Amino acid sequence: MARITRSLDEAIAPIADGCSLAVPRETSGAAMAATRALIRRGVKRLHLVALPTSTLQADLLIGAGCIETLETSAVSLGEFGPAPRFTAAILGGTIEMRDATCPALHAQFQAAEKGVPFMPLRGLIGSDLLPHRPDWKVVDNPFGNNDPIVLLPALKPDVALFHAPMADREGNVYIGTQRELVAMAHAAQQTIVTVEEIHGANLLRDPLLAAGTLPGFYVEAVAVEPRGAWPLPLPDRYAIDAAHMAEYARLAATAEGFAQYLERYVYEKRAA
Amino acid sequence: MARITRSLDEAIAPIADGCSLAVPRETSGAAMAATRALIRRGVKRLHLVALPTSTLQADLLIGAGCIETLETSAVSLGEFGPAPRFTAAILGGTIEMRDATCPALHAQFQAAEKGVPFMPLRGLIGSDLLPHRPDWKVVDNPFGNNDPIVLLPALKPDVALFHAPMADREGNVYIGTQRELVAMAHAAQQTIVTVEEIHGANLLRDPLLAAGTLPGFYVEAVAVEPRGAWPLPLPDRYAIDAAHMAEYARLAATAEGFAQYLERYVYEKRAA
Amino acid sequence: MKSARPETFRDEELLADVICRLIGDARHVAVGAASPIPATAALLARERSGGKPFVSLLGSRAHTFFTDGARELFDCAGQGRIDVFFLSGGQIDGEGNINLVNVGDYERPKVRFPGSFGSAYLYYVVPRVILFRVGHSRRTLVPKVDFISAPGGSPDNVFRPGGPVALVTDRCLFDFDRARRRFRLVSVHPGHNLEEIIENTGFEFDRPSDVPVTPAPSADTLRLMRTVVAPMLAEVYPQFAQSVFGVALPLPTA
Amino acid sequence: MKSARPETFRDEELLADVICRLIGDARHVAVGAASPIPATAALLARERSGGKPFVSLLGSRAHTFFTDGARELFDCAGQGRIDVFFLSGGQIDGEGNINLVNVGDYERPKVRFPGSFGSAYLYYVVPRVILFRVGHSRRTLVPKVDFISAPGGSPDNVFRPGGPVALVTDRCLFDFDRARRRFRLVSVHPGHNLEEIIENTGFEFDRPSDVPVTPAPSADTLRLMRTVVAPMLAEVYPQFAQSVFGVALPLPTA
Repeated sequence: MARITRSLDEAIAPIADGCSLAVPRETSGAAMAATRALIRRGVKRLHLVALPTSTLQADLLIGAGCIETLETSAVSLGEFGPAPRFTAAILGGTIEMRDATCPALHAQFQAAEKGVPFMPLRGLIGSDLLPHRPDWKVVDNPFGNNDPIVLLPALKPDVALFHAPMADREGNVYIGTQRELVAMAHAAQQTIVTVEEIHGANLLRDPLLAAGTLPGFYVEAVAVEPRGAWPLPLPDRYAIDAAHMAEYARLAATAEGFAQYLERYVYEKRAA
Repeated sequence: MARITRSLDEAIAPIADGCSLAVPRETSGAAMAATRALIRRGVKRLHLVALPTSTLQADLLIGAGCIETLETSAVSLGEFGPAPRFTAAILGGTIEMRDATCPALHAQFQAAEKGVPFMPLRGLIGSDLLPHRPDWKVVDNPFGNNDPIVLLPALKPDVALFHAPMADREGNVYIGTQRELVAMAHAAQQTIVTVEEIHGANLLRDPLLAAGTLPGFYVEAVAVEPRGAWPLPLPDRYAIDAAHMAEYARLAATAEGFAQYLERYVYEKRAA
Repeated sequence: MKSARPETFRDEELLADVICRLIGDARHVAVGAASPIPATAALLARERSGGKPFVSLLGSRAHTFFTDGARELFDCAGQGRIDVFFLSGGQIDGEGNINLVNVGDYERPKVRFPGSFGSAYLYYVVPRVILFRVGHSRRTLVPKVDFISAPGGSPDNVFRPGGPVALVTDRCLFDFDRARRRFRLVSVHPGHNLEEIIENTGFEFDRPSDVPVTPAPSADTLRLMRTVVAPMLAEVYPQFAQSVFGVALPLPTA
Repeated sequence: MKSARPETFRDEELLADVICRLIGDARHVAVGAASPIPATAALLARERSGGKPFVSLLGSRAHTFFTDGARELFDCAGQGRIDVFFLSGGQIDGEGNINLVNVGDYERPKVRFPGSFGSAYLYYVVPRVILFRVGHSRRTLVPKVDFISAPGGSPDNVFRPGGPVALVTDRCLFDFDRARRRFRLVSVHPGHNLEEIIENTGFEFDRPSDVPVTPAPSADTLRLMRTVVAPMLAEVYPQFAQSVFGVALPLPTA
């Protein structure tokens, strides 16, 4: 089934108000150009699931008022400090937070990937995460003896969104060693990908490339966005834009500064 | 931690009498040279786990009297007919059979990979496999309502053994898209690999190769055995030796013919 | 009884054509191990419709998109992303139960088959499973299988989006009524007849008052199969491609 | 109070050296997010012993062997193949409980931290978890955490091969008695003293009658850290590598 790339705005069209949207950690390829396009479009009430953590991407979407529920294990700006809009939203009670822990999110996506209703996970018992997650259950391990274990429900997002180095015209996407993106796409109803560039030949026909390729079968749309992860890094392609991140951290510390940031870098469509 | 390759007999030394040994399906890289070496060494009472099926490899080991327990979803010679020594052993009651179904074995290895005691799986209920597998349990899905589901225990073999196109001197092994080999190595206590050749540079340093590489961290030993999957195929390298398979099917139809086969192709160390 | 049929196509070609029509407008057809005729049908369906459906042949490198190892077939089915799959059985009974394990008692079998493969899962989760069995006889199509690798139906409270839709044999085509768990004769292949079907089928089945003959494959279908599909089959089924379509065996070295 | 310490090394260098000694002869040390000083220590441990242990730095491409995506760290720990890991907390209490979530009530917090990361799993399954916290004060080292991201100990029937072995702060080193769930002061860093530790620690702890001073890093260790380890850190911790070791910031384009 031949597939064609779309414009960025066409590609992100399935990300509807109120949908659940899965995004990866900063170092696996965050679709930041797409994120800015979503903010410009004014998407609302997203249930954002960051697998397993997020940085600028979640903070921007929160600050721009796009998020109703946030499900992840941590949000910060890493070396650039706390995530200011995330912190403000939690303290202000303006988003619903579902605190998780990294391997729990991985297990929940894997449950959806396997078509099973839940996945067990060690740990967690005695953590205060548990009483705040009524969707997580403690059972007695049927293979043990007085051995409590947590069961986590499958997590099947409406849309998965990430940025990758390249795709081909069949929609096959090269993800390299970022294999949680495969689990994410398998788990999601639809997967939308932005890429640096189109690879001229079919990625699956080259055995070396195939080993790092998510098949186009799982991909709804691809949009070409060079430097589409900017200012975040893309593995093996470019590093984080530290100066920009420092500027963001400084501006986003206040609501006014954040509004300035949006004006300058999101609504004006300015990018590196 | 620098690693060195070993001779075939040194590499397979950890496969002790009575141990549980995991091997892959025919099309993912069966370590047939190593299998012949095990037979020559006279390994006994193996608990062979074929993920998820086997052909010549299981049939040879059964015929040579190396197997006490066989755990897999199917054994045949594919286009070359039934697996004669497997069939004879089952009808003669000389091996213990644990009949499985392919996704159950995958799930059991994944449970070991994740360090969880069990994994749920759909299907199975109403199959006669279930009453013959007391180690598989049916529970009521805690997230459902009157919704029975099977739980499968983690399967953690003593040794995983397979053949791959190449490894480097750090023990990193290129497995390409045969990713169940990764789950197998993660699940096993030790992993032993035979390869066609040694790749001169570190596989993990090349991002394209890294995407299809099992890290040497998980690998106990590597032995170089060119055409080490013969007469079975190796993906992207060589096809099955159909003439040899037909000869095997013919000879192995009787105990006497099988003994001739062993004499000619295993004890004489003759290979293509 | 085959003399009444014109010798312009082979049995395998007719069966692949029948299966191809059953595939219909699926998005994704997967074919498991040891299934050369279903593989022919799936590739034919893809060629007939210009690249739809996606086809995944187990054991193929060229005709599959899977890159996540041997488990992706099952994960993909669990996600509801496989529409059509094929299963067979050493025995198949009138309720659609299939037996890939043994004849006789499990502990002391009289005959042993290879094993259940993925049937005990895929039969439950793939919406449209096409059963396929050559050697249509009272030995293979039995009143009740000796071992249920996978049942033809399940109680209402068992998660089961999938199951059998049809049974294709070398003599005829049945479809399957899931609610009643019963086969119904749809058509008899050219050169065969109803009496022969009744005589050689170990289970009861429904049938229309007038049983049609299975249509022969068209010239165009035969051309596609022989010239386009056959060479593709040789990768996974070299013996079959050679004996049915005369494709030369591949060399053991690539 | 830092004037008593010779200015031949930086705080970060001392702490990395302390942690490096705690790592001991592990086979595999993994370092999570936002942990530049533990990362320095792990790389230092590897350099000191000629390539042992394996080191996995989260977020690094060069200093990790993981090829199975973001979940491999956790799977690897679940397999029992990670010997040492590092955790911190917005608050840490005297029972080894860590809080990475909030101060105050969860529903109406006064302070929000980033979140629990992988702590609610790794603290249970990694045999030797080293707690690390700069900003040693009664605000960070508290009698009881407001939110338990991960507990310092668990009941006997809870699967828990792992847990805390030590707490390294910018003032001192504690070890942890798992049976008693209690910290014990091991040494006070150069330039600090026992009275200051007591005054700035919100929980009770054991201590020897005579508290030693933490040994300063050797000249060889400092050389290794500055010349070999520091450039490696810049990939994941460019700001840290620049501010502590003067490594130039990488350009945003590769």
